[in-house]
Amino acid sequence: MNYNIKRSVSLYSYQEEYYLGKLDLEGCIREAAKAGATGIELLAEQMMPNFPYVTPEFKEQWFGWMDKYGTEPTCYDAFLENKIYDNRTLTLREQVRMMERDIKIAGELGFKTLRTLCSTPMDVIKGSLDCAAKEDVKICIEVHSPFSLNSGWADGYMDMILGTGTKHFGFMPDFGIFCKKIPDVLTAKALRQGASPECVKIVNDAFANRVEKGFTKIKYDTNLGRAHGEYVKANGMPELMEAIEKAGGNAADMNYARASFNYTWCDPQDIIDNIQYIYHTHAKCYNTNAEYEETSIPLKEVIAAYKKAGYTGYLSTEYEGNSLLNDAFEVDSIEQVRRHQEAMRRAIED
Amino acid sequence: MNYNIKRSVSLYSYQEEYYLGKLDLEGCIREAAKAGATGIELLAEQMMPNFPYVTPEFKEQWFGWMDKYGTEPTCYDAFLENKIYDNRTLTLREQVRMMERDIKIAGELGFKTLRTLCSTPMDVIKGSLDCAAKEDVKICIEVHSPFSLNSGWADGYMDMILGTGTKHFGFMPDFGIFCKKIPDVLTAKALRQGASPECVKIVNDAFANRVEKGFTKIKYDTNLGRAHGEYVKANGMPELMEAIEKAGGNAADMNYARASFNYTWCDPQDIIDNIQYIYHTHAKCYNTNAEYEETSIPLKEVIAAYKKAGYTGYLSTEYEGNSLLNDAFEVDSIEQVRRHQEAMRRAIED
Amino acid sequence: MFARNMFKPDGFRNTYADGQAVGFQFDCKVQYYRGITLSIVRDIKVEVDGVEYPRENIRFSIKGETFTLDEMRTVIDHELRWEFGKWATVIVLKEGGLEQGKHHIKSTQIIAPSYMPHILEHAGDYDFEIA
Amino acid sequence: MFARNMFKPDGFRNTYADGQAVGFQFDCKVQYYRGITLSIVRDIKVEVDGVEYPRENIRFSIKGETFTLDEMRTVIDHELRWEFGKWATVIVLKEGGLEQGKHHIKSTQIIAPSYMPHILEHAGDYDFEIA
Ligand SMILES: [Mn+2]
Ligand SMILES: [Mn+2]
Repeated sequence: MNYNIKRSVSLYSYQEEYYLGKLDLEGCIREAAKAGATGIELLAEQMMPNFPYVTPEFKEQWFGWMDKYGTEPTCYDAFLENKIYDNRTLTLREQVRMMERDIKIAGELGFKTLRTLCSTPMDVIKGSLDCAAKEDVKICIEVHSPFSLNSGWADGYMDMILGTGTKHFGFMPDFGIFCKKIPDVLTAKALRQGASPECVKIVNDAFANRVEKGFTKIKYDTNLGRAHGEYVKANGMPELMEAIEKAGGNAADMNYARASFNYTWCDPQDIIDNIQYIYHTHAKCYNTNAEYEETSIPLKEVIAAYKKAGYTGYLSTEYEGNSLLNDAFEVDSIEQVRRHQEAMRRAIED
Repeated sequence: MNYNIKRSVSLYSYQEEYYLGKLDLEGCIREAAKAGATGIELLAEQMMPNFPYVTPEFKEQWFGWMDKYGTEPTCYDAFLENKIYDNRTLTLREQVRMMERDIKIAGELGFKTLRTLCSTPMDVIKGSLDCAAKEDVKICIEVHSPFSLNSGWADGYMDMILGTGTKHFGFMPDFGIFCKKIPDVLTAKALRQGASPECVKIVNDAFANRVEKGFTKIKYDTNLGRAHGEYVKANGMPELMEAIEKAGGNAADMNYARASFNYTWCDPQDIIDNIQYIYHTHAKCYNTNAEYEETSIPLKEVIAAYKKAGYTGYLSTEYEGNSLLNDAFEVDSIEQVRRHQEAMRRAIED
Repeated sequence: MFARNMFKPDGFRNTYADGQAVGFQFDCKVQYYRGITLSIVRDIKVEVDGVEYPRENIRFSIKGETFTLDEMRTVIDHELRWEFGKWATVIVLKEGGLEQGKHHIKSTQIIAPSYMPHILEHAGDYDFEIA
Repeated sequence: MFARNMFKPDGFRNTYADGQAVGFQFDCKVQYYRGITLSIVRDIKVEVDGVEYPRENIRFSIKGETFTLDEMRTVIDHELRWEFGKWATVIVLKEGGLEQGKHHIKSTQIIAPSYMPHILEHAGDYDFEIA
């Protein structure tokens, strides 16, 4: 059976090759297209020359590349630099102006969605909705681990959507919320840095236990630090740290234990429940093996929920394994993206 | 005989009434026209709403007023806020961008000249010449007392004009360089503040002596503080301060003595010598009496030089007496401007 | 500059938050001959009945935004210029506010236009009453 | 982030002014996954052969402009972004520069993206030679 789920690549995936000068922007687009994607997601602050100005030359190049490689723009990843000065947070109107700047760039380059971070104040989102409507760009808050749908946190946004009736704000899950295992490349890195197999086992078992009994979800709180503190506590971080200490864990063990709380397992049913408000998806991946399996995220199970929900948006590969390898190895993002796109293709078309 | 010297009013002249809410921008333009001026000079940072943005509404109003009152824009007075942050001076490109911003506003509002301050770095002027040419706005450095034409300071700019061949940079004298006497309103204020008639006489005599034997001119030096320090020393400030001290002068006496160095007498021949590069003029005034005489500046003598030189630009009334009165009296800028315009008319048409 | 007219006669009052007087406030105009970018305000000093309040207690409020003097150092937003002849509000944090009755204020604006060799200090005095 | 590739191999040299070695310099890339506005750089630390240089001696040079770390706090100019994957030059003032021969550097970039709960610290090491 065929589903109208489309595949995109976030060029974030190629950051290692871009940083090293092995791929330029066109090269990234070309590789994404070669991997089978028809959508391109961009971090303008990462790869767009002259950011935040879209020069006529760049615009022409951009749409030229879209034509040449048979792709279309999907999501524009924004960063709201609202503490750009060290002595204050920008005022609401300064923040809204910055948000609108990004929405306009997104609109000008043909993006249909704009990723905003969970640190974006609600009033900034509300203040930008008119601009988003005018540019026909949907602002999507990234549901990034440890945040989740069907949570007190998500309710805060759902209230706003229902209260304003906006069609230009919604969610974009990041597959980091569907980790059934800690990425094996993270474990390998921890061991390289001196973590002990004993402590690693304690951390992995605790993670499996959280997956088994379900994570306690994060609350909506404008104080994100506080929300996060309560979240890790409720999910057993203090007990785990204590266990590591008892086992004589070193700094690498501690780091690994702490890092394990960056990964979450949510019920894919969350996607089905919220599908009406999901306009884009970061198909985060850390390591896809030669058998086309993402080693921490059960792609088939997650994508089955998207299929069941009738999702017609993009799943956008966001490869983030490079920083878990590049202390010791060469990174091959091109191959990782290729494998992940193939894995998604199989899961969608299966 | 008739001369093609035109009369303008800088709306700076009405600052007291504007500050107090007695005149709005249209009121200032109306009063200038009533005083007989056909040119309007503006400090956008003083009276233009939404500075530095020219809204379509404002632009329409602006040209509407010009039509209604039979006036045309003459000079845009710019301020280069190149130390807008307290931790650094703006970079050259930031400064050029700010200068170009002002040149574009000037161009959009129909001004033919732009006043820049003597603190503007030469490289910023040079970097803005293309923009000035494009907007057909002549950047004019204000020759403000104690600076003067035919001086080491002016030579610095003349070298640039000749070196670049630019037609979009020149000078605009401010009549504060043609003070034969210290403004009587300054003297009166000093006395109000407790200066003694004896010390006032010492200061006035010293000034008359400087006028008599001629001022030592200021040098070109990118360090303006140093140039100014050398200038006041060469013109006898240390000796004057010593004399005041000997005479038992108080703080008000000292202030009056120091302030006397803000006024200069230059030979009006300077205008004739440099007329090719003079595109606008601040007809500074402090007090014009009921007999239409500016009490410190010999208007007829100065304007005679402009006539002899064949000047075809504007003489723009810049009334600055308000701050010498408003500690104790109501200010009537409208009447002061009216008198000064009439005094200039007589001097021109005489 | 315009010391005789820098204060708004009916702008003096105590400042309330959640029904509590947390300070007092007044409206004033910039003591310069043009509007300014807030970042060039170096200091605003307030002395009432001979008592000078510390810099940390001063808040500056304009067009709906309120800043500490330290925060103002980087406020270059064109929408928040202190326009020539327009009122801005200075709030002074002081538990309980000022007592009812007559008071005398002296406030000094310290401003640094880029092209001035010296920083500008302009003070003004005023007698006011807290109702 | 990219510690193994943060230094430009042939960027190490002494810095000369008027024929005098006034310090040394190296080129490095931003240790983050996107380009940044200079104002969010909180610190750049440099340690050579175990000697750490004071913050006041550090200069950051990009696209023809050179700043102290304190000046950088307000540099939000879009033309001066430290773009992802592009070199910037760090200059360390040190009379006479470094001696000819082999040296070891450790440099730490301290950067504060607005949305991060913690300030980011990323260090990298490198062996280099002054010719
Ligand atoms: Mn993501
Ligand atoms: Mn003038």
